[in-house]
Parts: sequence; C-alpha cells; structure tokens
Amino acid sequence: MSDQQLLAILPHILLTTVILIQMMVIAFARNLRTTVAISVIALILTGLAFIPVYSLIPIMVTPLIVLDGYAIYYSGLILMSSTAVTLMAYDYFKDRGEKQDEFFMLLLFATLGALILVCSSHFASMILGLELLGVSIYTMISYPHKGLLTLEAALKYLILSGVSSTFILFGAALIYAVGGKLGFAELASVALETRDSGEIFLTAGSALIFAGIMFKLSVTPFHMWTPDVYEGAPAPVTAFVATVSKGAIFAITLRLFTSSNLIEVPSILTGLSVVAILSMLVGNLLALRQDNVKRILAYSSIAHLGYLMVAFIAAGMIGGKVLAIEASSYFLFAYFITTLGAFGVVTIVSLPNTEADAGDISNYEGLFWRRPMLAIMFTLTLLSLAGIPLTVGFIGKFYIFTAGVTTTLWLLLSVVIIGSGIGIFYYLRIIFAMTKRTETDVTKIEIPIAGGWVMASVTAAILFFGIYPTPIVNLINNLVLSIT
Amino acid sequence: MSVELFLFYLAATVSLVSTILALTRYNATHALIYLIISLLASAIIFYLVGAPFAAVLEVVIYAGAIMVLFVFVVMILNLGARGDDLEHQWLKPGMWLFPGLLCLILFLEMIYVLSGSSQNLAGTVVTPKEVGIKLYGPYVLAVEIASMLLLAGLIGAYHLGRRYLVDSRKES
Amino acid sequence: MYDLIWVIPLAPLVSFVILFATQGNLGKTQVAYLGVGSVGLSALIVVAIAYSWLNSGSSEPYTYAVTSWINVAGFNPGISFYLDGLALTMMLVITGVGFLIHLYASLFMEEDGDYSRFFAYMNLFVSAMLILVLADNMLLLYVGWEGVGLCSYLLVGFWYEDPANGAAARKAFIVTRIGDTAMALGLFLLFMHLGTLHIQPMMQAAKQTWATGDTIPTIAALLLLGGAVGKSAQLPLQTWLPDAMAGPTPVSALIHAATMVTAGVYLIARTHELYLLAPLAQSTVAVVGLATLLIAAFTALTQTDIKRILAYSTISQIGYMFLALGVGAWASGIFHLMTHAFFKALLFLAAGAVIYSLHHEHDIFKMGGLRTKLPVAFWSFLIGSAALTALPLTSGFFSKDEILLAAFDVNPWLWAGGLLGAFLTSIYSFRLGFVVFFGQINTEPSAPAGARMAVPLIILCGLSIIGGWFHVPVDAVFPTIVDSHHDQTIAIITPLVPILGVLLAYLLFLRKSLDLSTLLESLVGVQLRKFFFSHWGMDWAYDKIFVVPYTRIARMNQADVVDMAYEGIANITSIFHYLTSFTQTGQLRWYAFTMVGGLIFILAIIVGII
Amino acid sequence: MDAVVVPMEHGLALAAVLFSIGLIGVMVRRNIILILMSVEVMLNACGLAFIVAGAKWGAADGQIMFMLILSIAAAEVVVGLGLLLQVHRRVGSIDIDETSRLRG
Amino acid sequence: MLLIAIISVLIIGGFAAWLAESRNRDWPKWVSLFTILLSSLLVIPLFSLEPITMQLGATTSQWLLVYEVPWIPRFGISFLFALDGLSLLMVALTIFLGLVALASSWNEIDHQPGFFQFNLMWTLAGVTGVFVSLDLFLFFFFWEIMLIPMYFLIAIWGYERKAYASMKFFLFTQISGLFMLLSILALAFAAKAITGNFTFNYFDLVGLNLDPDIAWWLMLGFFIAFVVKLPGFPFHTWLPDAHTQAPTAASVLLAGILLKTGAYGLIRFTVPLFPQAAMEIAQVAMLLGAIGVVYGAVLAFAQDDFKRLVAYSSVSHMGFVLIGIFAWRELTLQGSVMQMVAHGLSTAALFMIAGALQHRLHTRDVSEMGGLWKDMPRMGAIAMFFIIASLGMPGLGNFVGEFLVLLGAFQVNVPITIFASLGLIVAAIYSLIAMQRVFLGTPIANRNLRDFDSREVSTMVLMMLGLVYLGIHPQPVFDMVEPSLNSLYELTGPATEWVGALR
Repeated sequence: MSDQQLLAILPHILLTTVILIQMMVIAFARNLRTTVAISVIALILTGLAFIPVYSLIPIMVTPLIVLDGYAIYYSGLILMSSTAVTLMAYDYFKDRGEKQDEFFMLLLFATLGALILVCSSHFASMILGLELLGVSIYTMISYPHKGLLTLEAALKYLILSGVSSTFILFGAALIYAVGGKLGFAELASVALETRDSGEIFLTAGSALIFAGIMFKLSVTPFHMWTPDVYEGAPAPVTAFVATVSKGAIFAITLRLFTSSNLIEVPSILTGLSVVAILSMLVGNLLALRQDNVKRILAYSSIAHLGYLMVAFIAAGMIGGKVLAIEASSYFLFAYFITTLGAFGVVTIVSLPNTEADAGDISNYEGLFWRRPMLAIMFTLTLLSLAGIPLTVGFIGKFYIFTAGVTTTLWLLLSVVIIGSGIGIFYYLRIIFAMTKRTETDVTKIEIPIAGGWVMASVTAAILFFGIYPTPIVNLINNLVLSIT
Repeated sequence: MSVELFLFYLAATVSLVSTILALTRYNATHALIYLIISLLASAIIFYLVGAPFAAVLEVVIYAGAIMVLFVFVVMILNLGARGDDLEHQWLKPGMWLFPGLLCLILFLEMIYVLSGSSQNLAGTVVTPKEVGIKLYGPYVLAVEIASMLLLAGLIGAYHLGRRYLVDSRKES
Repeated sequence: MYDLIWVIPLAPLVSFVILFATQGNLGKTQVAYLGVGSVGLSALIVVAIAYSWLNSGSSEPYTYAVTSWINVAGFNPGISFYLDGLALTMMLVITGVGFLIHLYASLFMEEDGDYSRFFAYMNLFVSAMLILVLADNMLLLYVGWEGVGLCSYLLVGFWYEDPANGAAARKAFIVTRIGDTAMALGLFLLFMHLGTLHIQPMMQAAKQTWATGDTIPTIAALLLLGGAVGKSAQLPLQTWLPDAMAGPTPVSALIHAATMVTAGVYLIARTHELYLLAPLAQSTVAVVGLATLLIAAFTALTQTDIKRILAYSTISQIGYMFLALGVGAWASGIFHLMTHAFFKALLFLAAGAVIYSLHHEHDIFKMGGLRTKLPVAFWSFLIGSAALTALPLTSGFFSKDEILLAAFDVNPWLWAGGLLGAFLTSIYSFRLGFVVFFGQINTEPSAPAGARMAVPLIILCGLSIIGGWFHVPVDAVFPTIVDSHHDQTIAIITPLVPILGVLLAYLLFLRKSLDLSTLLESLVGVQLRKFFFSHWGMDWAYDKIFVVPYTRIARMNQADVVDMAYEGIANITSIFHYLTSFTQTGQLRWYAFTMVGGLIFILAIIVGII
Repeated sequence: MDAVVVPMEHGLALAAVLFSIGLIGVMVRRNIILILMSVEVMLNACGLAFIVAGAKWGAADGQIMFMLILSIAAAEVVVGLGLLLQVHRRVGSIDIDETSRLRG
Repeated sequence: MLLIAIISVLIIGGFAAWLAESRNRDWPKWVSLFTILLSSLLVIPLFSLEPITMQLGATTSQWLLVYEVPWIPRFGISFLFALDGLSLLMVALTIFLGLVALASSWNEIDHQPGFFQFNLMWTLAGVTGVFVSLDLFLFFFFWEIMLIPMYFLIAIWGYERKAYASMKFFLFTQISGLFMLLSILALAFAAKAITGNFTFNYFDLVGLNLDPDIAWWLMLGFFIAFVVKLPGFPFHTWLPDAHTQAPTAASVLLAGILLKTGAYGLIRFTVPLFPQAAMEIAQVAMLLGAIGVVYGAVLAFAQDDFKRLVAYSSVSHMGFVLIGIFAWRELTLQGSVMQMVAHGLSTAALFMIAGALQHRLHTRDVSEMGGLWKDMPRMGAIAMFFIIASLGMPGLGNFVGEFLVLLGAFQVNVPITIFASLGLIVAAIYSLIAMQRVFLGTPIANRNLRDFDSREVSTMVLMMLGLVYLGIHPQPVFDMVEPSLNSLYELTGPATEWVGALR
C-alpha cells in the first residue's frame, strides 16, 4: 500500500484511532462531556482529513476502497449528520442516568461503517460497511433499554436487517458465480460478457441485492420495520437511521449499479419502477391519518425514498445518468438536513419525558405559542419535507422532477405528484396541531444549547439552500459527477 | 457418479435434513445440536469443493464458537422446570434416533474424506496459503473492518449484557 | 342652450349622490328642496331646450359628447347624448311628470322616516331614465336601462321591513333582468355584425348590411323585443308589474306608469329601423301588444286593489303602444306614451291621495262615496279615467284612436282586438271610479292632502285633457305613414265603443240595474273570475315552472355536488390508508413474510417472469 | 482433475434450499432463539454459495467472503443474543409475539 | 430596484411586525400600515416609467421594467423581474387590497397579532412576486410562497372548520401547482432540446416551436394550476370553504388578489406559451367558465352562510374571466382584466361586510339576520352598493368587465355566451336574496349593533369610488394594460386564426 493510498484513507484511520482512544478514555474516566467532545472533535477532524484526500482523487486503495469526489461528498454528508446526531444525543442522554458513553462510541462505529460504505468499490467492503453500520445501530436503538419499545425495535431491526443482509450476500454470491468478480467496476465487463449465458444469475443476483438494499432503504414492500423502529428508537438514533444509514446505503447502491451498468438492464428498471410507485403511494397513505409524529416521519421517509428511486431510475434511462446522480445527491442533501431538523425537534420535545419519546401529535399542540422558534423550525422542516418553496426540500423535489422530466418518466412523476398531495395533508396536520390554542398546562420545553445550535444551523441551511442552492449544486457538479 | 459427487450429495442431504429438523424443534438445545450437525455437513461440502481452510473455520468458528454462544444463552436463560417437564414428556429414546443417524452419516463421510480418497480434489484446492496471501493482500482492509465490526459487536454485547447481569444479580 | 344638455341627467344624479352620502343627516326641508329642485332644474332646462328646438323648426338631431368612456378594439361607446324629437318628447315627459310627482311626493312621503333615502332613489331614477333616453349608443342606453331597473327595485322595496315588499321588488328586478339579458344578447349580435353600438350608425349599417326579412335582424329585433317586454311589462314578462305596486304610490306613478315601463316602447321606437328590416319581429310586437292588452284588461276587470287595477291598466295601455309600434304607427305609439304618462300619473297620484286619506287602504270595496270628501281626487280620477277610456276630446282619445285606425290598416283583427280592449278598459276604469267615489262611505277619510299634492293633480288634469292637442315632434324621426282614408264606419265605431263601455259600467256599478250575479256566481263564472283575477294563472304557472324548481334544485345542491367528488377522493384515500395500516401489524413474522413476498415479486419482475 | 467435480449449480441449489429453509424459519418460528438460528442458517447458506462459486473460479475470494460472513454472523449473534437477554428480563419470555407492542 | 424593494419591504415589514409584538400588542398593525404605505409609495414611481422594448417570440413587447440576475446558473434560472402594464395594475391592486385587508382586521385580531401581520405581509409579498416574475421557476417559487402565509391565516385565525378549510385550500392549490411545476420543467427541457440550454426565461420560452402533442400536455399543466386557483368549475370547491373559514383580512386577500393570480397566469403564460394548444382547449375552457358562471350563481343562491354565498359569487364572477381569457379577443381580454380588478374591489368589500357582521353578530348564518338596515343603515347602504355592483350594474366596474367579456365572446362562441349570459339573471337572484335576508326584511328587536365606524366607512368609500371610477372612466385601465395585451395578442397570431379555428 503506497503512501498516497494510506493518505487517501486517512479519514478512516483517524476515525478508527479516535474510537480506540475514546474506548481507553471511557475505560479510565467516564465523563459524558469528554466523550461527546472527543466524538465531535473526531468527526470534525475526519471531515478535515478529507481535504488532503481531495487532491488525490480518484484513487483506489486496494480493490476494496475507492476515494473519489462522490465518496467525499457523501462522506461529508454523513459526517455532518453524525455530528448533528451526536449533539442531539448528548442532550437526549445527559439526563438519563450514567453509562451513556458507549453510545457515542457506537455512533462513531456506525459513522465509520457508513464512511466505508460510501467509498467501497467491492462487495466485501460494502457488506462489511453495511454490517458495521448495522451492528452499531442495533445497539444504539436499544441503548436506553429501559422500556420494552427500544428493545423490540432493535430486535425487529436486527432480525430483519440480518435477513436482508443475507439477501445481499446471496445475491453477491450469485453474481460472483457468474463472473468470478466482486469489484463493482469489474462487473461491468462481466455483465457484457455474460449477456447471453449467465444473465439469469446476474439478474437474479441483482434482484436479491436490490431486495436487501431496499429493506435498508425501507422501500415498499420492504418497509414494514420502519415505523416500528422509528417509533421505538430514541429520537437521535432515529435521525441517524433515517439519514446516515439510508444515505450511505443509497450512495453505495447508486455507485454499485451505475459503475456496473446493471441499472441499465430494462427489467431491473421495471422492477424498480414498481417498487418506487408502491413506496410513494403506500408510504404516503400510511402516514395519512397517523397520529404518532415519529411514525409519520417514518412513513414519510418511505415515500421520500420512493421519490429518490425516481431519480435512481432516471439514472438508468438514456441520457439521464448525469442529471439523475446530481438530482439524487441534492435530494439526499435536502433530505438529510430536513430529517435532522425534524428529529431534532422531536428530540427536544421529548427531553422532559425520559420514559418515552414525544411521539403522539398531542405533544406538539400549541407549540407555536409555547415555543415559537421551535415550532417555526419544525414548520420549516415539515414544509421542506412537503417540498414547498423557500425550503431546501423544494429544490430537492425540483431536482427529482427535472431528472424525471429529462428521462420522460411521466407515470412515476404523476405518482410523485399524487404522493406529494397526500403528503401535504399529514405534514399540514402536524403544523395545524402546532397552531392550536391549548389551554391545558403542558410540560415546559427547554431548548438545550447543543440541540439548539443544531436546530439553528439546520434551519438556516434549510432556508439558505432552499433559496440559494447554487453552492451545493456547484459542489455536486465538482465532486459527485466524477463517477460518471 | 464419482465418489466425490456421491459424498457431496450425501452431505447435502444430511445438511438439509438436519437444518429442517433444527428449525422444527421445540427445544432450543435440540435445535442447536441439529444445527451444529448441519454446519458440520457444510464443512464437509466445503472440503469437497476444495476449500479446506473454510471447512476448518466452519467447524472451529461457526460450530465451535458461534453456536456455543447460543448454548451459553440457553443456559443463562435457564428456561426452567417447565421446559424440563415438557422435555421429559416427549424426550423418549426414539427422539434420538434421527440425530444419531445423521451423526452416523456425517461420521462415515468424515472417515471417507480423511482416508485420503480426496486426492482427486488436490488440483482445485485453494490452499490456506493462497487464502492467507489474498486476505492480507488485497483484502487487508476487509480484515481491519471486520475487526472493527467485531469490536462494535463486542461493545454492543457488553452494553446489553451488563445491565442484564447486574440486574439479575440484584434480583437473586 | 343645447350645451346644457349634460346638466339634465346630472342634476338629479348629483342630488342623489348628496342624499346618499349624507345618509339622512339632512333636514326634511333640505331634502325636499334638493330632491324636487334638482328634477325641477332638469325640467327647466328641458323646457328651455324644447322651446328653442321647436322654435328653430329644425329637426336636425344634436349630439353632445360629454366624455369618452370605453375605447377598446374599435368598441368605443362614449358618454354622449343624442337629442332628437323622440328624446325630447321623452325628456319632457320624464322631467315634467317627474317633477310633478316629486313635488307630490314631497308631501306624500313626509311622514316617512326614510324621506331622504326616498328622494335619493327617485332622483337616481330620473337621472337613469334621462340617460336612457339621451344615450347615443346602446351601451349607455343599457346603463340607463339597468339603472331604472335598479331604482325600480329599490323603490318597490322601499318599505323593506315587510318581506312581501322585498319579494315584489326582487320579482320586478329579476323578471325585467330576464328581458334585459335578452336585450344584451341582441346587442352582442348587432355588434358582432355591425361593429358598433352607436345607435344611428348602427341603424345605417343595418340598412346597408341586411335586406328586409333577413334572419339576423329578425333575431336581433326579437332579442331587443325581449328587453322591451321585460321592462314594459308585456307578455310574457308582465307579471312583475302588479306586484310592484308594493312601492309608495308616487313611485308607482312615476316609474310603473309614466316613465320606466314605457322604456320598452322607447327602445323599439328608437331602433325602429331594425324592426323595419324584420317584419316578422314587428308583427310579433303587434301581437304581443294585443295579447297583453287583452289579458291585462280582463284581469283588471276582476281586481279589487286600487293600485293593482291601475297596474293592469298600465300593462294594457302599454300593450296599445306596442300594438302601435307593431303596426308601424311609431308616432302614435309615442303619442300614446305621452298621453298615457299624463293620465296614468294622474290616476296613480289621485289614487295615492285616496290611499293617503284612507290610511293606506287599498281595497276599493272598502272605499266608496269619496266624491264629496276628496273632491280634487275625485275630479282627477274622473278626468284620468276619461282619458284612459279614451272618451272623446280627452288626450287618450286622440292617441288611442290613431293607434286603432292604424291597426285596422294592417289587419282588421288587430283593430277588433284593440277595440275589445278599449271596451274593457272603459268598464274597469269606470268600475273603479264608481265604486270608489260613489255609493256609501265605507271608510272615513282624513282631511284631503295639502297643496303640494293638489297642485300636481290639477296640472296633470289639465294635461290629460289638452294633451291630445300636443304635437309630438317626432316626424323627422320616424318614416311617415301614408295617410290612408278610413272607412267612415270604422272611424265612428272606434270612439263609440269606449262610451258603450262606460254606459255598461254605469249600469253595472252605479245604477246596479244590471245584475250579473247569476252569471258571475255560476260555476263557469266563478272559475273564469278566478282565472282572470289570478292574471290568467301566469304567476302560478311561472312559480311552478321556474321558481319552485330553481329553488328546489338550488337548495338540494346546497352542499355542492361537485364537492362530493373530492370528498369521495378523500374518502377513498382514507380507506386506502386504513387498508394499508392494517398491514402494519407489528408482528415480526408478518414483516419477514412481506419481505419474502417482496423478494419473490422483485425477483419475478427482474428475472423476467412477470 | 476436472475443476468442477460437483456441478456448481447443485452447490448453489443446496445453498438456495438452505437459504429458503432459514427464511421459512424466520417466518414461522416465534422463539427468538430459533429465529436467530434461522438467520444463522441463512448466513451459512450464503457462505456456502460463496465457497461453491469460489470453487468454480478456483480463486480465494469465495473463501475470504466466507470468512467475512463468519465475522458478520458472530457480530450479529452477539448483539442479537444480548438483546434476547434483555427481552427475556423484561417480558419473561422469548416469544417474539409477546414482545410486540409497536404497530399501526 | 423598485420591484425588489417592494417585495423586500413587505418581507422585512412582516418580520418587523412580528418582532414588534413583543414590545406592544398594538404595534404590529402600525408597522404593517407603515409597511404597506411605504410599498405603495414605491409603487407610485412605477406609473411614470418609460417603456422598454423587448423581443417576445416573433414580436416585440413593451415593458416598463426588466431586471435580471443569475440565480441557479446550472439550470439557467435567474431572478428575472419584469413589469408591464398588466403586472403594474395587478401590483397596484395587491397593495391597495393589502391596505383594505389591514383595515378590515384592524380591531379584529386579538390572538398573536404580530404573527398575523407577518402572514399578511408575506402573502402580499408572494402575490406581488407572482405578478412580476418572468422566470418560470421564480414564478413558481412565489406561486407557492403565497400559499403558506395564507394557510396560516386561515388555519390560525379562521373559524370553526378552519382545519378542514385551510387543508383543502392548500391541497388544491399545491397539487395543481405540482402539475404546473411538471409542465414548467418539461417546457424548460423542451427548450433545452431546441436551444441546447436549460432556460426558464419567459422571453426565451415564448414562441418555441414545440411538438403539438407535447405542447398540449404542457399547456394542460399550466391550465389546471391556474384554473384551480381562479377557480374554475369544477375545481372551485376549495374556495367556498377557504373563504368561509378565513378571517376577514384573509378572505379579502383571497378573493381580491389570490384568485387573480390564476387569471393572470392564464393570460401571461398558458396562452402565449402554447397558443395552438390553448386554442384547442379554448372551447372547453369557455364552457367551464360559462358553467362556472351559472353554477356558482345557483349555489350562491342556496347558501345560508353569508361568506359562503359571497364565495360562490366569486366562482360565478371568475367564470366570466375564464370565458374572457379563452375567447382571446382584445375585447374579452380587456374585459377580463377589468372584471378582475372590479371583482377584487367588490368582493373584498363584501367580505369585509361579512366579517363585520360576523364580528357583531357572531354568526354568518343569514337566517339569523334580517332587517339589519334598521340597526346599521350605513352598512346597509354600503352593502347594497356592493351587492348591486357585484350583480353587474352598469355604471360600475363589474359591468364593464362582464359586458366586454360577453360582447367579445359572443363573436367567438354564441351558445356558450348565451349560456353565460344566464349568469346575469341568476346573479340578480342570489344578490338580491342575500340583500333581502341580511339587511332587509323585518328587523329583530333589541339588537344593539354598532354601525360602521369612520375607519370602516372610509375604507369602503375608497372601494366604492374605485368601482364607480372603473365603471364610468375605465379607459386609463384599458390604456395601461393595452400594450401588454396587444403584444400577447400579436404573439399568438392574428385573431382570425383563433376565430377560424374555434368555429
């Protein structure tokens, strides 16, 4: 391994090292503040460590890892999200008894897994990254394990996620059986060579991998776990699952299927279209009259992944690749900060009650008058989820539409419209609940410092990039489109 | 049909049957034992298709280590007198017939494989050395990541198990 | 002098604005001065203009552009006035009679709390009516046309606290609006083909564009006729006028007798060139007039409400005017319009005096013997009835006679019908006079009204008598009819018939020497009376055919049937929500099951089985 | 000797059957231990598939993937069993249905 | 930059009003008043601008102001603000009705006055933006922005069914808006296929030679969004609910200007961008308009809720606008614009009256009213004025609009015009019955009601004068919008083609 290659994986090495250091520190002196501080510093340092990497890209580090603009962009998103979750989790855990330190370690593990995932170029690293992410998340979900709900959520996630991992593994095995290759880039030639002989194994393998990935992305019909896990998990963890986990997995899926050209197989596109339509419809329908905000967000994430699939499909259409990758990258960015904002609010509202998170919509009634700033932040995030202008979510949806229009995916786009229409209903329901005038004396909500900062920056980002998306657009154009 | 092929089908049958039995048992311990048998059968298949190192790992780690975890848990849970009573009722000598039979078949296979009849396979065997070279060559990062994965699992298990043990002690 | 023409409609309008803006904060005297004075000012100017017009001997029309109004894509109606003999006649009637009625009303309405509002509306009416007759283009005419309709509505419903008045007012407005809409469509049609709505150029263009009997002018003329029958209470839109008597009596006199209801006549006269191009439409006018005058006359025979009798009589008389227009006796129609304005205003005002003295009693059979108690009213009534009946030497005689003779030239049947109408007219009008003023006193009247009410009555008496000698200066407006010499018999029979009618009325209602009670009480008689009384069942029929279904359908659809479609979509979506929620069981096995199902599904699609 | 003594398809078929059995186990069993074991069966099936495929190509990648699967299985099982212990303590049962509260 | 200044003033004023609340609960409305006055001061110089000539498709057009800065260069999106007579008229109307809305809510809002004013100002800012944005993306941006504050106005300060009404309002406009977004994007993409670059610039997009089938679908996207907003039958059902439940100020803005954005969009975008396709749908659109005219009027007649009645009357009135636009003659376009302005004034006033009644009587049910003229003669007289204005009395603005529309439409499609003319009759029916049920009839005793005070009267008088002015001297308005309409008209080809195709 050359120096350059070592330098290229400096962020990962750095993060790993800090995890180990953190473990030592926890072993000797348990102090939540210190742990969190180490975490935050680690995340920032890791982010900074990508700066020297930028001059090297694109670079392969063993067949397993590739560092390119795409990886850097998504790593950046992941690190941003992890930092935000760390801060939110600090607020969440600081008043919930001792021995919360390991959580932050697990968070770093999960982040590491996600970082590996987005820069993997090989099934081995992909699966390991996926598992590193997954195994850490199982524990994170069940971390407070006082109540049964977190345990149940974790257990369901663990079992189903395990099953879905086996789908991916088996699919990878089938593909391996066809061409004897496990690197993504090599698969492209395999796909070409075996167009006649081994295509059934190849497509079957792709189907299995898709099924596995769709589970992790919570796309219908693999979405069943999502609401339960979202509801059961502590709010910051849910934020993590919704952003980092899904984002990283989507990124790797996009890389896998575009660099192997598997996405251009027509039947795969058909399958994806069906799944995308189902997701958009089912996700939105499920949320329609739901009364639990966390579940609403879960269903809405199902629908959002459906929208994202539209861009994914567009990537497989003729002439749609560049715009589709750009679109999904922006959409994910929008989705990241918006989701962080939403769960940030849920976290803050949940703080007074250490028994269970503030799920029910009644917790939010009158928030506009009790905590105007918080309510406005939540409103903005919800509007962003709904894709209303002024918010970053609008630009995201605009990109999806653009990608779809460019590749003339009219059916999918009309479903996007129907889905968005239904979506507005339940987002507005929450907003409406917040505007209700409540007479009853409700628990006082304090905005914590760390979470407050997270929320402030998230809100600012939602607004700023909703009005002026050009910086991110340029960033994506410079970094992400290198893989095409 | 060559001997290897026959052995393969035999092991496959054992593996299938024992897996089915494993997953249909009422008693977790019995299920575990069937599962271990299944894993051993797999190990034989690995050996037959030229992956001796994987076969060893299958026996040592999968059957030997991971399954033992299950055993520990079953012991910790100590599902109690209720389970024992149930077991007494239906755990008749006949119940052992199938596991015993399967074990026998496996055993015979092992004998056959070990008695050197597998020389034909030598040409396609991927030796531990090759595996090792590749593992610490291109796949070195995978090893590192796997180590982190195990560490994460360890920390998770530590966290989850800690409360349980502490609380159980308090209760007892 | 002509330059002051813009003041004529403006003076009452300004007065209206002041009265409306002050909202009853002015004293009654000030209101009266303003309200009556503004109309008086207009009247003065009109008289001055008429004087110079008649003296000049010239019959050249005069156009005065006040200001431009709309100028879009070649459609450029301005606010400009067109003065010719017809307009002058109309203005004289409007301002003259209008002024008298205003004067009368200043006393009649003195007790009313909403004195100022009353005069505001009245002034607005006069202004709108003047705009109507002065307009040089159809759009401006339409402004006045709708304006008078509005004032009619406002004034009929003047005493708003009684819902019945409101209903009558609405009926008046809506029924006339039906006609107005037809008229508007006529205007659209004319504009489409002629490219202008300026009346004179339009008429010229019409003559150049179309030949006599073409379809388009016929349709246009019929549509305009629709407007005319609405406003002038002719068949089939006449039902609103009797109800409109709910308004104060001066209103009935001014709007529903003298001026507004004759606007239809004015409209047809104004556009007579169009009707000349459309003989079918013109005949329709005649037939409508005849039918209306007969139906209304029969109805008037059976009525007992003093004002309703007069209302039906008005409908009937306007029918004569239509008949005149329909047979091409344009000038006669306008002549009858003028005389009718005099004597019908007189009758209404006299009736008003009676009602005023009898504390708002309307039933003629509760009146009686008022001859000596209310002499002014009595004489007014007598003269008015005489003129209405067209007894010789009264103004009505000259005008109606002309019409009937002209009708004879066109078709003897028209003449016969008209004559029958005249006969009936004499019966019902003298029935009214005899019942109210002779016989025994049923209700004791209070003191007769003061001078402000008496003076207009007296002036109108005079006009009703001498009005027949006036020459309506419209010769230059209309094509001259070839003066035909009539058969002597016809010329004699025509004026005789009304006299016979009066005699019959005398025998029936005053002497009571003829007893028709057996005839009237017979089954047929009762039914027929009921039929006539109900104005030939038209109100009933309209109610059943239009009003009730419309109301029903509207009420049934109150919740908007279209919305149900959207509600349906919403409900279906909700159902789908519950169906999908049903899948969210929380059971791990089921979740795994769906995953496997999904896997099989995806596999099937991607591998290509499906 | 011929590279493929055992037809690769047969090996993969066996893996697939094992995989399916594991899947059935996840879907059928209520005992969490048995469910976890089912997942193990599936992971093992994947390992088998990799080994068979690797044998076809005579490369070490299949075995390496198997080893990675081993570590994955270990990590999953460790956490899964940890959760199982906690669940047992809260509910007193390891029946998954008795644990399920989240729904709708 | 005056346009940006106006929008910014409104946006900043909104924030300021909100912040002012913490100091004093009365301050927000004063801040709002100041903001609106300031922005109206900024509007005044717009009237005296020298026209600029811009290339528009194959023709040229006159603009008062064009301003462009890049925004999202990736897609060729820019802040392209442009103002012509039509826009200016609409902006002026917006600001004026903003003032009216403020006046109508002066003493009505007790709850969170700061946030209320914030939403009011932002609605105005959004609407103003809609009227001056000539970049399609920017247009859509403002199109959506104006919804949110309006949603809040209804959802927070609305009446008993505010949740339902605000939701319905938002859903209808938002879903239809997404169709428009789709069309905008497809249009930009089509433009890219032709010119090689993404562009959302109106001046570049007009006159593109699109495939007729595609153009038809794109047109439909625009059409639906605008017709829903207008609202045209059968997409009108959001309007009665929204109007009824909204607080007075929001009703005023909704009826007065938000509906106009739909009509404006049809004139500015739907027809000029896709003349051929618009021509194909013109018959249907006119028919929808005519049905709307009659249907709205019939439903208005049946309503017991006064605000609902006025709302349905809006449906009826806007039907004329739809007919006028799709008849696409100079006459009808001018008529539509006039109808928009006049309807803005008359309906806003009627909603103010409805609001005042609700404020005094705590009900909107007309069956509980009657004879109110006795108690409140000033209000009664003013109401009478606006009722007769809305039924199309000549001499007032509405008449000019309706008449021109019908006059011109008659030349295009006779049966539809005849059907629409029925609206004149049914309008009379519902208007007069409303007047009867509310103000006339037997007064209910012992109601001590406060008549309009001088603030209310002066607001009303302003609008009355406006309507009278429009009625008797509408020419300045015609002259103002004539260059815009003419250039659009020229752009779509000679009128004869339209008429020929329509017959």
